[in-house]
Amino acid sequence: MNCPYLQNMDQQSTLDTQRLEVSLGPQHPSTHGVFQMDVVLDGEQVIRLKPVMGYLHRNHEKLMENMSWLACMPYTDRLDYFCALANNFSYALAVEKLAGIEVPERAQYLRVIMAELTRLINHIVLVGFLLNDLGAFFTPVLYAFREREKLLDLFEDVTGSRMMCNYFRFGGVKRDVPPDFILRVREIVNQFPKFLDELEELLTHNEILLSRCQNVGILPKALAVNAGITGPVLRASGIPYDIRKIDKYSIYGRFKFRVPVGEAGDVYDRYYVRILEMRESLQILEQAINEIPDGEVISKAGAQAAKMPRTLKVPKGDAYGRTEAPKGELGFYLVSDGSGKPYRYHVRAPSFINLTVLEDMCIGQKVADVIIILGSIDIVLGEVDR
Amino acid sequence: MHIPIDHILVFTSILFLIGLYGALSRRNAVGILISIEIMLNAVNVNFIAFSRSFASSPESGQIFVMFAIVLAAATAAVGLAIVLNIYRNQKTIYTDEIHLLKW
Amino acid sequence: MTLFQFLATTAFYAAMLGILIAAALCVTVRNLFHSAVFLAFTLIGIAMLYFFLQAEFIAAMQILLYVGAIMTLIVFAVMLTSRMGNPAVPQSFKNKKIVFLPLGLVGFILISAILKTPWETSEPQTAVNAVTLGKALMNQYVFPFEVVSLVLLVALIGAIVIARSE
Amino acid sequence: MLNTIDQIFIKAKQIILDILSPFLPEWMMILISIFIVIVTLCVFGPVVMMYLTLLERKFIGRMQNRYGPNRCGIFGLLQPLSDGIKMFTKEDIVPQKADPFAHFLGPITVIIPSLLVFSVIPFGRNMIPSDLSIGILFFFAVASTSTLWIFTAAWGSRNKFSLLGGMRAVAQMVSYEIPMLLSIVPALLVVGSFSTVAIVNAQEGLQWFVFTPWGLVGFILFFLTGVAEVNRCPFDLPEGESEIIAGFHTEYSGMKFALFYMAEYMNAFSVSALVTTVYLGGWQGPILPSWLWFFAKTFVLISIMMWFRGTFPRMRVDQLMGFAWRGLLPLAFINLLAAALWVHLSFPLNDILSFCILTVSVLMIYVANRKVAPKKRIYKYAYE
Amino acid sequence: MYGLGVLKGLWVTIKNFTLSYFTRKRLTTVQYPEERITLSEHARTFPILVYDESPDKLRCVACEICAKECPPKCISIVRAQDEAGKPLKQPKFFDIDYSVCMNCGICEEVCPFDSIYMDRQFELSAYERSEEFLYTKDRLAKSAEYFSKIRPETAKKVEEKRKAKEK
Repeated sequence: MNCPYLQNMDQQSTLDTQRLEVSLGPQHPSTHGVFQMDVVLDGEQVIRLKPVMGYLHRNHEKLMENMSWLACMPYTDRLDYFCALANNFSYALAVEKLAGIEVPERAQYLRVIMAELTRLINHIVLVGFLLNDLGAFFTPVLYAFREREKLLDLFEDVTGSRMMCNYFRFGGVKRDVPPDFILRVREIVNQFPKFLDELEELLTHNEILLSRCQNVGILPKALAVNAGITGPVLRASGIPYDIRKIDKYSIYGRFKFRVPVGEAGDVYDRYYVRILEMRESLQILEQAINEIPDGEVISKAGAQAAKMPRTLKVPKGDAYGRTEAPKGELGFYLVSDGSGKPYRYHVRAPSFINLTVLEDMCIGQKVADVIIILGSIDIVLGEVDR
Repeated sequence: MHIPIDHILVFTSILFLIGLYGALSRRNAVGILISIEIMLNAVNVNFIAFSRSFASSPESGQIFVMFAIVLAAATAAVGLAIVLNIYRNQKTIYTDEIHLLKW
Repeated sequence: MTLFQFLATTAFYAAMLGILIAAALCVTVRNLFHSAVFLAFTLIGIAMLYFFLQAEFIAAMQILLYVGAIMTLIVFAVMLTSRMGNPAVPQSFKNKKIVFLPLGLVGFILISAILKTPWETSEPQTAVNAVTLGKALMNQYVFPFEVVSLVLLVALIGAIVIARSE
Repeated sequence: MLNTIDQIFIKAKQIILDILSPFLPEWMMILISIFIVIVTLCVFGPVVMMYLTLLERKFIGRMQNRYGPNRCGIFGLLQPLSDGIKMFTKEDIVPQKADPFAHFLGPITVIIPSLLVFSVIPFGRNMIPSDLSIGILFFFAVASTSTLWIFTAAWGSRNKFSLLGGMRAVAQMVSYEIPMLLSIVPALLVVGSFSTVAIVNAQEGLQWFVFTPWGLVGFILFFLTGVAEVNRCPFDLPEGESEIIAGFHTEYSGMKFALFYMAEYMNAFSVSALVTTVYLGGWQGPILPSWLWFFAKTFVLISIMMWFRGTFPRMRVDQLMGFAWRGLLPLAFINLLAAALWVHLSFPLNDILSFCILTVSVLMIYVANRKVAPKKRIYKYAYE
Repeated sequence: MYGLGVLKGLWVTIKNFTLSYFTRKRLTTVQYPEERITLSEHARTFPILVYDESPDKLRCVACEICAKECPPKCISIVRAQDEAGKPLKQPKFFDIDYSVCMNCGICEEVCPFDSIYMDRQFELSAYERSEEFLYTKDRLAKSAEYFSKIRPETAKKVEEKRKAKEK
């Protein structure tokens, strides 16, 4: 395995065991997609680790420069393919900020409900795959998938497709929800805590999990802030930074919910903070279902822009819309020269930025820990490579 | 199952000689240790063969073999530890290249 | 000479032949790891011999201690001291022919002495099972038993101290 | 009537011998009787393995709220057959860099101990392939060689992941062999002989060793170390899929991989068979035929192993070693002491004394490992 | 106590095992080819063209709005002409490359003449990629009855709108 980057390594001085240069990936069973890590091992200890990315680069940002504003929307589903609606949300916010389109009340509530349901899906799937990296033979993943199916069926009825939803439009959402939507969301919200309790009973106090995850891959507070980490990884290191509370974008200001914060910043904290976040999302969903008003689902200008996308006039200028996506702060920086096509379209992908600290967390850990540290950061290659 | 004793003795002496040949002709220290193990085993077979047909108390041969096995384990452990230490400092375990008394 | 005895003796001689071949290979083969594996085969062959000589406990001891423990030690030593995938360096001295001279001499003397002496073999007594061995160990050989455990302890500590990396 | 069912296999063998005896010379008959036993074992081993894989996939499937394989055959009963055919037809690739001799040797030598070990297990009343006077010791001697063969397989395939897997396998097996041997010694102490038949006879009626205090601790110890020795779930580090792909059998495909796969399941079967023989009274049981009792108990133990596989994450290398050296080994020594006391004292006193010795020692070990044991955490909330 | 978490984990899996024999909630497999999940009203896969009476009289008037608006540009339309070369109000060729289409549903939204809608047929495997997935006009055409069968509400709304427009 000749890893070019590691070639200039000095020959090892004392022999304890030979220095192994192992490249984990790109087709490695547990790197969540095509992601390669060149790891220098001394026995089981990791001395140096270099992530190699770009295998899934699809030229997303350049592609958007000759698409109309509406045509970009279905492509945002493909960024973080686990939570399509969260990507739609921040892209819609950015364009609305740029074009100054208002969103009616009912659409705001529908957007919040959809975003929080996506957060549930993302967190349970992450917990499942983290346990799968630890070695639990697919049991937590399949429990998570059992719950996820219910949510995906709901998405299929509302948006038309299970994962590639393409449901948000500038000024609201594409179409109103089926009549029994509120009933089904209420049923999911009531039944989800029971599932979470069962999952916690299986995992949280499991001694093997405790000993494998505690004090592993510690991310100190200072490093987390300097590296620009956002999302549950940052909150697990002890910094209560949640864009829903800071920006209070859309109508998050009306809901009362708490933000869980860890203190050690290791893999166990990142795992448990996400479980607590799921419980908070359920609170938001509870309040959102009770208060959702009736009324139109998309504003007059929005509907007209959706029907005839050519007529959408986006004035010259730039805007940065950001939301608290399940993986962190997902931001869209859009520059418009008034020509109906974005002049510049940049995505601030949380997984990509959270990945920069992977080496600092992995130095000194064992090979088995590198895999679960990577799993705990929760990266999706669609968003990392764009 | 009557096996004349001298057949076994001839066999063990040949085995001993093979071990001796390995010990003398090998350059690699671990190779020498392997050949010494063969020689030790040849001796053990002798013990068992004799104890079966001569000894007044038949189990004395077997006890000797047990002690021999245990001591072989001890020598192997210490021998390999020394070889490892030599390899760490000298980067070689070829006996003809290890000629510095102090490094 | 019932068939059973005929089968047993042929098996015995076959085992002896097999051991000699494995030992010869173990000593001559260039790759050190192969010689370690052939050593394992010789040890298992010798354990089979012990079974034929009705020393079952010793045979089990041989497999358990030699192949289970000492071979693992040797294989680890082989792995630690040879770079993975290094070219096979000639394992033996250039002028290894010279070794055959003393070997032939010693061999000739030894084997001729064995064949000449008249071994009056008495009939083998009852088979020795683990119980008599245990009693002998605890009554007659209790002192060497304790001393051997001490020797093992010293060897263990010595090996750890020498092989410990600073 | 019950006795005939109990001895049905022996009678069947006798019938076959009687049919053949007029035609063949006398010395041939001995060979035939040995040959029948060997053939049944060599057929019984792989068949058990095939249906253990199916049982495991269905059992774990149901644990994960899904059906197990149910497409080939009625309830998926032909699934092992199709797996076997797939294994046969898959091309068996030898990596170019691999050392052909060791790579070829790996699977053969791994399968031999797992088959040899069956010869010592008493499947039913006088249904033991070969009653060696050193039964248990033979089992451990052969099982301990598998460490070496796993390492040859790992070293032979010249690939970094399998080397890591090989090193882990050797380290794990060496450090779990000692508690395993020590957890058996109390039973041998009480019975006084190595032969498995003697051990089973000593557990007459319902006096299984597991009901004695030292027996319970010995059973748990032996079962845990058995699971570790066989590289099955919480200890399946050598082929930790998520980290080092498939550990020591990464570079094997086709029939060679099938041999590794078969060896793993046969080892699991033989270890649980030995646990039933030593601690759960082998084939001792009230009314049912002896071999049925034996298979029922072994089946329960194997399903516990599969239950572990469906639930637990994997332990890391150093935790695995710590668990063995700090947890199981001291307990094994103390268990030996308690069993010795139990043997020498009379009935009421020995149970009480050994019971309190063991509970005190378990608590002491637990306290000694407190600082290592992970602690539970409480989490604060911002924006109350 | 140290070992409690491990035992609780075992309890959860064995509970799931036993319950899977009783409640459907704990056994969620749908045996695909035999049992099928009924797709909902708005489920969308690939676009189709709707016609009223006969397949060659499509509702589509070849205005090419959907071709312009389609993000991956997988629709290609050629307008029909009568002998004198005057462009007619229906397409001569209307191809959708199903292997490029990412079933986003934008063409359905922007079509002013309710002629292109999203079908729900997803078992479309074929042996050969280039020709087989390039759906021509006649393969795309589907009758209005088929459309109202798969999407009853939208078909009803479209009918009312068309009647209102005719009056």
